[in-house]
Parts: sequence; structure tokens; C-alpha cells
Amino acid sequence: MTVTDIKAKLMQGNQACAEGAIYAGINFYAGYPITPSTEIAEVLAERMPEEGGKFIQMEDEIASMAAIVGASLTGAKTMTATSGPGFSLKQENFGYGIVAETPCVVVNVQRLGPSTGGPTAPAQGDMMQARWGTHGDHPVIALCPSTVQECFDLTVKAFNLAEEFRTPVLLLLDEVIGHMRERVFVPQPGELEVVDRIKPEAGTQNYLAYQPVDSTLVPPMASFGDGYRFHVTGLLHDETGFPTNNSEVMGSLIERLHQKIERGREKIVIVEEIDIDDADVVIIAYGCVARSAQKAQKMARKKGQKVGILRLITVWPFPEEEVLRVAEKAKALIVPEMNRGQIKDVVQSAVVGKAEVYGIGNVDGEMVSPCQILAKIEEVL
Amino acid sequence: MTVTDIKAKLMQGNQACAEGAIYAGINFYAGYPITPSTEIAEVLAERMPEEGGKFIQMEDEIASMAAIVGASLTGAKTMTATSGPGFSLKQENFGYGIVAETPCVVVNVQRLGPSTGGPTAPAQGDMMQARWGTHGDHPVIALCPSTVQECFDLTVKAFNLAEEFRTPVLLLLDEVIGHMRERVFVPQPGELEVVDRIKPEAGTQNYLAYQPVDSTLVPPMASFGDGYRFHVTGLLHDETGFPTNNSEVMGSLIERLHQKIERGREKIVIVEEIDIDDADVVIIAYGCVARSAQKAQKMARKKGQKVGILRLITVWPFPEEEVLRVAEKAKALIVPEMNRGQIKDVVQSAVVGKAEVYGIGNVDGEMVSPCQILAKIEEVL
Amino acid sequence: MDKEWEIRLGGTGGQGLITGGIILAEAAILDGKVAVQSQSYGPESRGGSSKAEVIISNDEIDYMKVKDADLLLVMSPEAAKKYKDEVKEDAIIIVDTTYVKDFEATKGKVYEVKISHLARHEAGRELVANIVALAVIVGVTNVVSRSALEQAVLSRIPKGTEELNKKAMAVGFKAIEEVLNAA
Amino acid sequence: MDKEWEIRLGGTGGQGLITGGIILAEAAILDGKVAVQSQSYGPESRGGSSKAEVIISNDEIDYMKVKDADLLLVMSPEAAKKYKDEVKEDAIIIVDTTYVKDFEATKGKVYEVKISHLARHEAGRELVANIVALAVIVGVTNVVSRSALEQAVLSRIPKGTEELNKKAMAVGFKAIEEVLNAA
Amino acid sequence: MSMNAVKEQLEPVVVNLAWCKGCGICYSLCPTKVLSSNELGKSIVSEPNKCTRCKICENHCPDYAITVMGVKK
Amino acid sequence: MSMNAVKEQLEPVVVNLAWCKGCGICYSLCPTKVLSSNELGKSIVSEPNKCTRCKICENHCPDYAITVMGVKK
Amino acid sequence: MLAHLEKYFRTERLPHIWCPGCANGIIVKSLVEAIDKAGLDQDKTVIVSGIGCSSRAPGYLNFNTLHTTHGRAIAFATGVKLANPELNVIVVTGDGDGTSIGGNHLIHGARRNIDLTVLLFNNSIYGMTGGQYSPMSPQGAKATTSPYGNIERPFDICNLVTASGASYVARGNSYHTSQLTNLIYQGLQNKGFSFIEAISTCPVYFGRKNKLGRPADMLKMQKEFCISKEAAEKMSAEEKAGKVITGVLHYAELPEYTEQYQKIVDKCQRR
Amino acid sequence: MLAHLEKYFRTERLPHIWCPGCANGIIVKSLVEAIDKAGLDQDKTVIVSGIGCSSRAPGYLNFNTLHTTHGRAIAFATGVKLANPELNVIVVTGDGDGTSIGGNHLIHGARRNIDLTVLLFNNSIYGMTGGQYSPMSPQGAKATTSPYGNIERPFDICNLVTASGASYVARGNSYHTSQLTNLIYQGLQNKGFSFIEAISTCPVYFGRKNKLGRPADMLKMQKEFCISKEAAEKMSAEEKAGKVITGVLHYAELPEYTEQYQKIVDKCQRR
Ligand SMILES: Cc1ncc(C[n+]2csc(CCOP(=O)(O)OP(=O)(O)O)c2C)c(N)n1
Ligand SMILES: Cc1ncc(C[n+]2csc(CCOP(=O)(O)OP(=O)(O)O)c2C)c(N)n1
Ligand code: SF4
Ligand code: SF4
Ligand code: SF4
Ligand code: SF4
Ligand code: SF4
Ligand code: SF4
Ligand SMILES: [Mg+2]
Ligand SMILES: [Mg+2]
Repeated sequence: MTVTDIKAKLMQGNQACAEGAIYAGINFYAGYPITPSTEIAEVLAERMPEEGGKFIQMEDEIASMAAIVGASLTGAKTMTATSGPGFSLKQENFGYGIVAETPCVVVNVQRLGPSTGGPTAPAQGDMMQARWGTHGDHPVIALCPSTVQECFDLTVKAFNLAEEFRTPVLLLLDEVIGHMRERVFVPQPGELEVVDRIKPEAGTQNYLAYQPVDSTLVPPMASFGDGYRFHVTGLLHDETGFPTNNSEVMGSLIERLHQKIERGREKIVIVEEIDIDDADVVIIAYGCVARSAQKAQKMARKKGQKVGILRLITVWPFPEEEVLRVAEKAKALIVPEMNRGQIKDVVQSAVVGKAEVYGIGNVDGEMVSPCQILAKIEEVL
Repeated sequence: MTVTDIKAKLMQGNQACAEGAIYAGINFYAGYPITPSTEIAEVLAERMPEEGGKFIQMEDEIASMAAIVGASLTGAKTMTATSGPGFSLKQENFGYGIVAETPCVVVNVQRLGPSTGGPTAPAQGDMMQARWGTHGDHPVIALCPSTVQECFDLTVKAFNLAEEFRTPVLLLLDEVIGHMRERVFVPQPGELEVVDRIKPEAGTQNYLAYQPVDSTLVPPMASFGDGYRFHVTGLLHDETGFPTNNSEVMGSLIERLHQKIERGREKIVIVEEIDIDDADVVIIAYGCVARSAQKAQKMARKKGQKVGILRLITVWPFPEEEVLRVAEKAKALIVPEMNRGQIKDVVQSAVVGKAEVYGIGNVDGEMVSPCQILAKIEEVL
Repeated sequence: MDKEWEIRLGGTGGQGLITGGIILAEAAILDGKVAVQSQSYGPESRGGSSKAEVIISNDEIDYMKVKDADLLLVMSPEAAKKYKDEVKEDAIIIVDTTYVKDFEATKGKVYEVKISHLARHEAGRELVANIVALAVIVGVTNVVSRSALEQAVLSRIPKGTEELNKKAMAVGFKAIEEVLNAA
Repeated sequence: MDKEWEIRLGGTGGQGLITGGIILAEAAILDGKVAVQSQSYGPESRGGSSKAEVIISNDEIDYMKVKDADLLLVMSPEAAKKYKDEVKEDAIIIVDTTYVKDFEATKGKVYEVKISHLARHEAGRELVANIVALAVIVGVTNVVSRSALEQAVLSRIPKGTEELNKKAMAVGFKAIEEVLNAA
Repeated sequence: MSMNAVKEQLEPVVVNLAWCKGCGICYSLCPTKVLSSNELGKSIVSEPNKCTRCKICENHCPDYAITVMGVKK
Repeated sequence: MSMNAVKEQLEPVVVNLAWCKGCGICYSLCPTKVLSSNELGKSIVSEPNKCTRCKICENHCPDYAITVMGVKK
Repeated sequence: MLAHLEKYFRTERLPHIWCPGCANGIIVKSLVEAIDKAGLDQDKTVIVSGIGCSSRAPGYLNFNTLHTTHGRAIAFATGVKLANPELNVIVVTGDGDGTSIGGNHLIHGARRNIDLTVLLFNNSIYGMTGGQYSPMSPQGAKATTSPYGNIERPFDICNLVTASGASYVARGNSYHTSQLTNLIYQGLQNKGFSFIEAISTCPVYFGRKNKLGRPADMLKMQKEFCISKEAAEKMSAEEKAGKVITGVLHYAELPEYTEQYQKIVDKCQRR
Repeated sequence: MLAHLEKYFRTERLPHIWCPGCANGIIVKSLVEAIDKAGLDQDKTVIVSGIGCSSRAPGYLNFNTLHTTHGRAIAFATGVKLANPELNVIVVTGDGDGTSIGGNHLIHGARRNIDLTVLLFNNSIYGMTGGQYSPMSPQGAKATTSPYGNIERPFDICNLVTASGASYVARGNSYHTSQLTNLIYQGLQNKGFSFIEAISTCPVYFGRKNKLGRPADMLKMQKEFCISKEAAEKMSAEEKAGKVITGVLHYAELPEYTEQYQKIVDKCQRR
């Protein structure tokens, strides 16, 4: 298929996210308005009933997160969208979604924090919160689009991963990507993979809602109403779904939750490598800042500087191997981001001293500019 | 003063925390019951009115966190206590407390998560959440007692740091420490330092609520009712307290919030070093697990193994220098904890490859035992 | 046109500049170009100043923010003050003299048009000042084709306002022609 | 006594074993010793089994959990089953035969006393079974002094129940003496 | 009289001791004192013939430990 | 007639144009059409002598941009 | 009970965790009898709860069961119901779970008149966490966090839910079991937000702290202080003093949320 | 106005951020006049708000002012008031802030009858985020998230707050300014939880979406559809149809929370 077959549309990042959800087959959206995510809800309020789906504005973010988990248990593909303050409020029920293993997609269009912060100012300040915001040990999947096209495509991907791994998946946008408009080639039906709920095989007897049946460690998931009458709880439970105080069983549930994601790494972890092979300096970037990195990298190459880019499309689970591989070749890594070095520290930990790691951290609501990155390249070369 | 002058009392960790708060001069407590923190509220419900203070059980944890920040603005010393699920709910208003620079103490008696998890099973699974649970870039102070005596003493310390640095301070207990009983020597009035609210100098004209007056970068804090009529907001603001969209001002506020803690490092960061000097292996531990470490270390020394302990009493800001110093001397570091290596990863990042770092991570509600640590020592020696 | 255009539209909320930017980007896409549109808001959604940025290019666009503009439109005194220096040396600057009085450029070539006034009095409603402005922009720069502009405008506006908007475009084109001819 | 005592008290919620553990620890402190008491709960706070652990020592106590107990008290069949093997070779095991029938020890020396029955019928209320048990424990082990025990009991109980509790202690001391004498 | 009917008269009320927690509700509420408690406080049927099948015991046993046979007399 | 009184009669209503946002409330609600709008939609006092000092304008200006002098006639 | 027991309970999980004499078990029996009377398809019925002693009920019931987070049961249930309106959705909650931390979801569920049947176990205390006062504890009541007696005033929760917009509101208690069964049954029949407050007991915490005697005594007290709406109508003000009125307290025919939503879908899809 | 302006406003921060014609400014004026009438000491008065357009009001007022998080103003205010009962505490909130995310704190504040005066700006929409429907949007109303018309039923919030236990409940509007001033004034006088719903306008979002004309038209509509309780009493049911009743809707003398708490302190300290 060539580009001309497809109609390019000018879309806003938030809108592309909403349309991606529709493409992925969303059945249920619950949300609470908050800048700069609100357009996602607004588009879906209009589009969902057209597609036979359900949109509800709940009384707050806590309820929104609860509603999408509840809806997911009926077999629906579900999503909610928010920004920092709402993301903080969703944390308890987000953790519930992880323990109860309910697929759903949670979008955080990041704005400048902490607290009410700068509601219309862009930031990438919730990267570590995405990983650690809810209490207790838990794994997290989080994707980070850098273009409006990716807002569409990665939303589809997020729904797929949610279904495949029976877990909530995070989409971490930032205000810049969420609000900018650029062209999107909307794929035809069938063009992008769409994963549907992995249900117990027809005729399954003695279905155990939390017992994996294969090496993926992901238990097939029946829906409420299918006739299996299973129990779901946020207490640590055995494979029947009923709570237990047995420490071995509790520990192995937490372990399995982590292992199912570990085993799926290949499917989950996506990075883009640009001119890595001969690079002395590699910029590790994600989200809107990856765009500045791209511009800076091209300018640097023009000047003859050997600069490459490792773009993190999946941020969690962290692409440790990919980063380590790059660190083993390059002299220096530069991590520009719109926070005080959250991912930089993770890179630091991943490279165990194998390369020097430099950060650029804007916390003033201004995008990291190509100039800032170029200056840092000069500094470290 | 000798030990016999003071009456030793058998106290529960949670009770010692409550009594420490009274010693520190708490005026206001708001909370919502949750296992295993509830005794803190129960003791204070009885004790506060005796001391002329106020206790209120709010409708939830969000409201509790809000109430202690509100009360703090009237000049009160305030506290709340909770466990994982409630700690998740407090995150939004905890961030507000940081931005609005309101002193208060937040206790999390950790239980096994994620989600409802194992309500009566101990854990140390919220260490990273304590650091990153609220959205946006922010600094955090968190203390971690290992004895009931420390529950008392560090609560006093937490109140002091809150006042000195105008910020919420976290006390991270675990179910073991919170519920165990041992003897506490209750200090006499005056024996422990008690820091009171640092107010603007009498007669201050044109008081600016968010303008530091000295190199501490901590602005003196008037109380509502003192006559200054200042404005408090969770929006990023200038030194008057009023919101701004100016990126320089926004950025410098976030920077100052971090710097005031950085500059106070010496007062804030406390560690205990045991037999470090000649140690080949150093155990880095905190909370209840430090007790297992102590037992294991003594047993190892008896066997002639050169083992030391670095006990983290302050966990956030992370004692990077202290850890690095140890890493430069020891061959191996062992980080036993009741989570999947949360602090181990931070240690890893801090030592930049200078020493091998090994973790022991229990997520089954069982305390890390001295045997587990001894086995690991054998393994790494 | 072959060069990459970095365009900044500045004014106050309610002047429809963001819609203006969107239409411009959409027109560029209709012309087969690559376009990116971004913006900035006041607190949450209201009040204060408003800014839309558009980059139009033949190639993929990496960085979506405009630094020094090739084309600047200012429709409020605040915007004029704020943005007039963030332009390239040879920039084109279009000033709505309804609101911006005594504009003094340090760089670039200035075109003065009473855009909002014309929208109100010639096109019929000040609401379409942004459309008048787009026509003025296209009149000076040909950054997008006139047909793409018309198509983009008609696809973004509320049903029933087609005539009003067509008129606004005509008013804009006419006004800029007069300015160009006068120059 | 000079050795370090690791003590485990096991039964069901409502038997007052945690209070029992606290009293034991408090008595040890009154004796000038170091003591640590810990426990485990069922779901949130109710139901199921209950366990209290106490360590009493002359030195600082690092690890607060009991691994293999020097002294085990069991007051329910579940507790008996669960804990009977987690004792030292020379442990002392006290069994409340009101509830624990046919106790078969693999290690340690067993003392069988109908503790709850005695509490109900001799002391007057089953509620004080824990106090009877404490007296039995002290009768066998002298892990704390009798006077410290009495003082600790009296400081932890509700006002007005002093006589009941004193009686319970007496019943316990008497019962264990009989057992010891019989042996 | 069928076997069932005989059984019902001899054993109008059945207590499942495995589930009974000895709360005392049934034997406190039973209007005719059919029920009483054993030494562990659990419910026992001590005067079966007095039973009126009123089902107050069954209805109020929180542990589903009591079944009353037959219908109200 | 004092100077103030004279001033009050000539200028019964004062509009602070710096604060006026041109919402139109005052000139839409003024019962005697004292007020009208300038080309930016802001409020101007076009017929001062018709003013009854009813203060409807002042009471409903959301921007505290209007002050009515003197008291109701 | 036996027939229902096998059919509706997960008997292998019994006995339940509730303390001896806790009335929760009695109320659950009424719930099951009401479900039986209403003839609900077990496969198409979902029982949702929050956190608390009472919220453990779904685990013992042989339906699709969902034990959520503290206070959020109605929000989860809203997702279940709206996503699949064919399911019968029942919410089990406690006075703390439903009116303290969960109060907002309760009033918003009622406002939307979404077709849920909410059964609130009111034992006037937080049982699960060991006896703290709740927004339904009476003034003066002793609890671990009100050692000097509770100074807060309790909600009249039926009144509040009515004012929030629910279409069916009723109150029953654990002594008058057949009335309670009937009240729940009517709630299940109502297409809309149905709320039933069931007065329960917590002999272990509320009972002990407030010296209310044994479990049976607490039930006997209920028998005394609960009077039906019908009986109350015939009583004088003095006679009614200190009494709690039970029965159907509010009923109104109102548009139901998921039906209203379906109309939008139909309209959109017809276009 | 001028006298009050200098005294009570932070004039250096004016003009405010509200859109042209937004009635919020009118309501704030009534608030200030009521404060003036009540003679509150500015130094001893705290104004607390949540997040929303209306919640920006405190920033313009020359008191101790506290702009908190979305929905939580009453919870923060509860801390302020209980910690220092000498302070007069006023809460400013919006229909979204106060009844949606903040609904629980509202009903619990009312239940406790804690001495706060809560002024709720009801513009039937989320203004700050650009026009989504709120729990107070009328049925059928258009909003960005109800493009097909709102299917949810709005709260009668005065009714709800009354049912929650507040001691003073009133409703006013931005057209009848002196009535509103008086209603707020009475709320300030009441020692207990006082709630005043002030019907406001959002010409930019609610007005435009629902074709309600210019700001002045929206005020004129208020003049028409708001009738005082006194006037309503003389009207027939048909005459009252579609009208909204204003005035003091509920008043009861009830024990106030901080006073009750003080009694405990006194009792404890006397011992
Ligand atoms: C977010 C959160 N906060 C607090 C708790 C602790 N908690 C568990 S149950 C409960 C109260 C239960 O009271 P109620 O709803 O009345 O139920 P009951 O136990 O009385 O039946 C509380 C506070 C929790 N699990 N989660
Ligand atoms: C936790 C959180 N959720 C959502 C928001 C976004 N938000 C800001 S104001 C607002 C609604 C305001 O509506 P209302 O209270 O009616 O005030 P108005 O703007 O209409 O005066 C929302 C949803 C937020 N700031 N914080
Ligand atoms: S009511 Fe039930 S649980 Fe209670 S004593 Fe009787 S049979 Fe046993
Ligand atoms: S059925 Fe009635 S009479 Fe028979 S045992 Fe039960 S309560 Fe007593
Ligand atoms: S009401 Fe006020 S803001 Fe509106 S036009 Fe009149 S003076 Fe201007
Ligand atoms: S005071 Fe009355 S008459 Fe005079 S300008 Fe104002 S509204 Fe018109
Ligand atoms: S604690 Fe109270 S409510 Fe909970 S099970 Fe026990 S008696 Fe019932
Ligand atoms: S958006 Fe609406 S409520 Fe907000 S300031 Fe503008 S008109 Fe007022
Ligand atoms: Mg309860
Ligand atoms: Mg509003």
C-alpha cells in the first residue's frame, strides 16, 4: 500500500489517541475532565455511541478508574484518560487492575507538576510515578508516543498489550504531543493487528480465573456473564481467585505478575535506533523531546559529529538491555527530558558505569530545544 | 543521665510513634483507619484532647491529608497515618503539601501490596512510591525506624524536619516495627530537640510567604490569623504565593524546592555504620530488616567473616555519598528488603559499578530472616 | 513554494487563532505538504493570550515548535510586543492595526491591515477576523494554495456560515492586494 | 535465669494470647530484662489463628521473630499442628488440653494442663485463660519473677477485674505445681 | 407415620456443629427453650419435642448451622 | 450646587475602561439606556442625564468597572 | 435454607470469617432468598463489594463476584452495569465503605438512577479494622477512635440517598428477616437505583464497647427499636421517639441511566 | 463598591481572569458585601477554594486565602477551622468542584455541622476545563462531553445538603444581588455548616453550547426563572413549573462540631 492510497488527516494528538482506541475496538470509556487530556474524552463522548460503545463521565478519577476495571470484567475493551492530579488519584485502583489482572488502557497526558502545577504547561514529570505510583511491588507497561501518528498506533498497541498480558497499560503522552496537530494516515481495518480478549477455551470445565494454562503465565480471562461465576479481589489470592494468607501463594502471585511481563519483553519493549552504529554520543529520548533530539541529531551529523538516537517507545518495562548495548559502544549518553532526570537515573542504573550519562532536565514548562541538546553534545564530545 | 533515671516502658511501635508526636508538640491529627496503622489513630484519639490538641477521623485518606495541610497553615503541628491503599490516595494532596510548603508528618505503616494485598502481612513495598508517588518533580524526606525507640525518636525528628524545611515528612514504618512491642525510654521534656514553626520576624513588613530570607532557601512561615493575609496555592507561584505562567519563575520554584532539601542534607541524612572499616561485605538495610541484618552480621563476625552494616535511617533523600563511600571500600553490598529490590536498584545507581550489589527480596509477607542474609554472605564472599 | 515556513499567529483568546492555525495546516496537507500545528493556552483553558504555531514543509518535520518565525501575524498589542523580535531577518509580519497601534519592527517586512475592523464592517462579523487574516497571509506568501485554503476553511466552519467565511476570505484577499499594490 | 528465652503463644483470636505476650514482656522489663513482643494477625483484624511471640534476654535483642521456640504454649488444635515442630530440642511445651487433644510432640518436654477449663470452672471465666496460662508458664520456667508477673497482669487488665485475675494466677500456679509434683 | 415424619419428630432441628460458632443466638431466641449450649458454647438440641418449627433459630443463625425440619406447627 | 454635586450630575456613572471587558451586561440592563458601547464593545456613558442612579449597572458589572455616583433619584 | 445453601453459596468456603454472632450472615441469607424469589439467573448476576467485614459476603456466594477497593464498589459496579446492561448488578457494602470513603459514589449512583441494587450493612462501626466510629455511629457511641463518646452526628442514609435521586429506598434489619428479604426483593425488581439499608450488628466491637450484651441481646434490641412504616403511621410522636422506621421509605418511577444511554446509541446508529 | 473594593480586594490583581460577562464577579461582590455587613475581621478570616474558574476567587480577595486541590476545599477548610476555631472560614467552590469530585466532603462537612460557610457557584458546567457537563447540568443540556444532550439528572444540591445535616441552606443567584448578599450574610451569622448555592452563568461554554444569548440575556433569564420562597408560596403549581426557588431553604439549630470537640478537651483537661 502506498501513501497515496491512504487519506492523510490532520489530527490532534489527543484526537488520534481517541481514534486509535476506536480502531482497537474500545467498548467503554470512563473519565473525568482535566487539562490537557480533555479532548480525548470529548472526542469519545461523540464517537463512542456512534460505534455502539459507552462513554461515561464519572464523578472523579477514582471512580473512572474503577468503572473501566469493572467494565473490563464484562469483556469490554476499556480506557480512561487524565493528567497528573487525576493520575495520582487513580493510583489505588490502578494497582487493583494490576492485581486483578484486568486489561484496560490508562492515558496520562502529562502537564507540569507537582500538584496543580502549570495546567497548560508541558512536562514529562510523571515517568517515575507511572512506574511506582501505586503501593506495593508491581510491574508496569508504559508507552510513549513522539508523533501524532504514534498517538494513534501506540493506542492500538496499548489495547493489544492490555489484552495479551491481562493488565492495565499506560500511555504517557505529554501536553505537546497531546495538543499538536499533524497528519495521520489512518489505517484500514485489518491493517494494524488488533488483539481481542483471550478467553478460556470453549467448553472449559473447572475454569480457574487466575491459573495460567501455558508458559505465558497469563491466565485466560472469562467475562462476567459467560457462566463461570468466578471471584475477583484485590487481596492476594490463589489461582481460584480467592484470598489467601499463605505466604508461598502470596509471594508466587506477585512473582507471576512480574514474570508474565518479563517473559513478554520481546513483544512489549520497542525502541527506535537512529545512526547508532558509529555513534560516539547517543541521545536517549522519548515523547515530544525525541523530536528535538531528532532535529539536534541531524544538525550534529551535518557538523560531522557522530551522534545517534535511541528513542524509547516503551519506557516501562525499561529497555535495559537495549540501553546497555548502546552504552557499551558509545562514549557518552545524553538523556534530555522535561523533568529533573527521572529517566536519566534509570539509564545510569542500567549502564553500571559503562558510559558517561548526562542529563538535560527542563522543569519550567519549556520544551527541551534542539539547541540545548546541541550544546550538551558539544560539551561531552 | 543514666538509664536508671528513666523509666523504660513497653510500647508498641505505633504507640511510640503516637507518643513521639505528642512529645514533638502535635496539635492536630486527622486520619482514616487502616490496618496496620490504626493504633496510631486510636492512641491519639485518646491522648490528643488530654493535651489540648485536636483529633479528627475524616471521611477518607484524601480528606485526612487535606485537613492536616489546612491545619498546618494555622500554625499547628500536624500528622496523619495510613498504610498502602491510603497512602496511594493521599498522593495528590501530599504533592500539594510539598508545593505549598506546609510542614506535616505522614506515616505509612507498610503492609503487603499491591492493592488490598495482604492487610496484616508486613512489607517494605512502598519505598519507591514514597519517593515518586505524586506527580511531577518534587523532593521527599523519608525516615525509617528499626526499633520501637526509634519510632518515638524519629517521629520527633520528622516533626522537626517538617518545621525546619517547611515540608511534609514521611515516616515509613513496616507492620513488624509498627506492631511489635519493646522497651522505650521516654525522654524528659527538653531532652530531645523540638523545633517549632519558623515564623517571620516580628514586625516584618511586606511579608512574602514564599520568599526565602536566608541561604536555607526556606521561607519563614506565618500562620493564618497572624495578620499577613497571604495566598496559598498548588499552582506554581512566585514568591508572593500568587500563580504565574512565567516559565523562569515556575522552573525556579521547582528548583528551590529541591535545593532547600539538598542544602539541608547534613541535617536530614542519618545512617548508622556498624563495623564498616574492615568489611568485605556490607549489608545495607532499613526498617525491620535491619534487625535481621544485625543478627546475621554478629553471627557472621563470629564465624570470622568481615561483614559490616550500613543502616539507612533516612531513606530519602537517598544517602548516596554514604553508600558510595562504603562501596569504594567493600567488595560486595547486600541489600535485603521486603520488596523486589526497590532500594537495591537505587544503591546500584549510586555506586556506578564500584561494588557488586546483591539483593534479597521477600514479597511473601515473611520477614527477611538472618539465615537468608547469612546464606547470601556465604554466596558473595 | 519550496522553503520551510515557520509561522506564528499571536493574539488573545477568542480571536480564533488556533482555528486559523489548524486551517492553515490542513490546507498545507491538502497541498500535499507536511504540516505541524501547535499552540499554547492560558491557565487551564481561558483568559490571557493565545498563540498558534504552524510549520509547513516538504519534508518530515522533527521539531514542532517555532523559534524564529518566517511569518508572524499579530492581532493584539501584547502579542505584538511578545513576538515581534522572535522572527527571522527576512520575516513577513502581518499586523492587525485594529488592535495593534504603532507597531515598530526591528526585523522583517511589515504589512499593516485593519483585519478585525474589516471582518466586522466588511465581512459582517468580527468572529471571522481569523479567516480574513488567513486570506491576508496567503495573499502575501502563497504558503498554501488559495483553493486548498478555501477547502480547509469550508471544512472547519460551522454549517450555515459558508457565505460569511467566503466573504471574509474575499475581504482578506482584497485588502492585502490593496496593500501590496500600494507598496 | 540467664539464657535468652524465645517464647511462642499460639491459639485462636479471642483467647487473649497477644495480651498474654504483652504481659510477659512487661514483666520481663520489670525484672530489668530486655524484651520484645510481636504477633501475627488474621485478615485485617479478625478470625482465624492468633500468635504472639516474646523474646526475653539480658542483652539487646536484634531479631524480634521467634524461629525455634524455647517455650511454646498451644491453646488450639490448629496452633498445635502449626507450631509443634518449630521448637528447640529441649523446648518446654505447654498444651491446653481443653482444646488440644492427643498432642504428640516430636521434640521438647510437654506439660498438659486443662487451662481454659480451669479458667472457666476454677477461676470463674474462660476470659482469663490467658492469665492462667501465664501462671502455668512462669510456674514451669521462672522466665519472669512471680511478683513481676503479678504487677504486669494488674497493670494491663480492666479495673474491677483484679480479683478475678489474681484468682486465675493462683489457679495456674496450683495446676502446674500439681503437674510438676505428679511428674 | 413415614420414616421421614418419624425422623422429623425426633429430630426437628439439626445443628451443623462444624459451622456453629457458639454465638448463642439460637438458644437465646428459641421461645420454647428447645436449644441449649454444650461446654464450648455451641448449640445443642436438648428438648426436641418442645419444638414448634417456628424457625426463629434457623432464620437468625448467622452461620447457616441450623436446619429446622418440616413446617410450623 | 457644590462642585461634587455638579460633577455627579455631569458624570453620574464612571466606567473604568481598563477593567471593562465589554461584556455588554451594563448597557443591556440599563433601563434608561444611559450606557452604550464603543467600537471595542466596551461601555461608555452616552446619555448621562438620563441616569436614575438605580445602580443596576454597577451591581451587575462582573468586573467592578462601573461606579454610580450619588444616590438613587 | 438448605436448598438455597447448595445453590447459592460456595459452601466449600464456609464457615465464613465473621465473628460468632455477627448478624452479617443473617442479612446475606435474606439477600439470597430475595435473589431466589426474584429468580435471577446466577450466571447473569454480579455481586460487587468494597472492603470491610460485610464486603466479604460476595466471596461466599455462587455468582460472578467482585471484591473491589474500599468505598469504590458502586463505581466498579457502574462500569459493570453500563458495559453490559443485561447483567443484574448487586452491591454489598458497609456503613464505612458505603457512606464514609464511598459516600460520593453512593450519591452519584443514586443521582444517575443507574440500575444497581445496593445493600448496605449498617453495624454502626468499622468492623474490619477493629472498631472505629463510622458516619453511621450514633452520637455518644464509644469506639476505639471515640473514647470519649462520638460527637459526630450520623447520617440518615435513607434520607440522603433519597435526596440524591434514587428511585427506591428502604430500610430493614437483621431481626425482621422476612421483611428484609422482601425489601431486597422489591429493590431487585426496581429498574433503577435501589438502596436498602440493613441494620446489622457487630457484637465484637460495637456491642462490647457500648455494653450491649451478647449477640442475641443485640438482635432483641433491634426487634424493639425497629418499627415498620405502617406501624409508625399509627403511633404518636412520643411512641415513635427513639424508634427507627423500616420498610419502603421512598419510591419513584424515574428514567434509568443505561436505558437512557441506549437511546443515544440507537439514535446515533440510526443516522 | 469602591470603598469595599480597596478594602477587600487585592486590586493589584484585577482585572480577574474570568471571561467577559461571566457572573462569577457579581457573586464575589455579594460575598464581599456580606462579609462587610457581618463585620468579619479580615485577619481572622480564611477563604478556601478548590479548583475551577470560581475557585480562583480567593486570589482576588484580601484575606488569608487558600486555593487547594480540585474538590477538596471543604476538607482543607475542616483542618483550618478545627485547628483554630477562632478563624472565620469561608469556602468558595464550583458545581463541579463541590458536587462532583468534592461531593463527599460536602456531605460530611454538612453532617458534622462544622462552622464553615460554603458558597457554591453553580454555572451548570465545568468552566475551567472548557465546558463539560457537571452533576448540576440540566437534563438535555449540551456540553462538550454531552454532545447528544445530557442524560444525567442534576442534583437538587440544597436538598442534598439539607439531608446531609447542614444547619443553614439557601439559594440565590447572580441577578438578585442584594438577596444573595443577604443570604450569604445569614450564612456567615450561623454557627454551623452554612451552604449557599449561588446560581451563576458561564456565557462562554454553557451559554454558547445551549444558545442562551449574551451574558446579559443569561442574567435576564435568571431574573425570570428564579422566584423567592415567599413569592413561591403564593403561586400555583403551574405558575411554579420551571421556576427555581431562592431564599433560605433550611435552617435548624444544631450542635456545632468544633464546640462539641472543645467540650471533650475541657472535660479531659479538667480531669
Ligand atoms: C483505602 C483504604 N482505606 C482504609 C482501609 C481500611 N479499612 C478496611 S475495612 C474498613 C472499614 C470497614 O467498615 P464498614 O464498611 O462499616 O464494614 P464492616 O467491617 O463494619 O462490615 C477500613 C477503614 C482500606 N482497606 N482501604
Ligand atoms: C484532580 C483533578 N481533576 C480534574 C481537574 C481539572 N479540573 C479543573 S477545574 C475542573 C472543573 C471545574 O468546574 P467547576 O467546579 O464547576 O468550576 P467552574 O470552572 O465552572 O467555575 C476540572 C475538572 C483538576 N484540576 N484536578
Ligand atoms: S445461632 Fe448458629 S452459630 Fe450461633 S450458637 Fe446457634 S447454631 Fe451456633
Ligand atoms: S424452630 Fe423455633 S421452637 Fe424449634 S428450635 Fe427453632 S426457635 Fe426453637
Ligand atoms: S458590565 Fe462592566 S465589564 Fe461589562 S461592559 Fe459594562 S462596564 Fe464593561
Ligand atoms: S445607574 Fe441605572 S440608570 Fe444609571 S447608568 Fe446604571 S443602570 Fe443605567
Ligand atoms: S468485627 Fe464485627 S462486623 Fe466484623 S465480623 Fe466481627 S462482629 Fe461482624
Ligand atoms: S469559562 Fe465560563 S465560568 Fe469560566 S470564566 Fe469563562 S465564562 Fe466564567
Ligand atoms: Mg460497618
Ligand atoms: Mg461550574
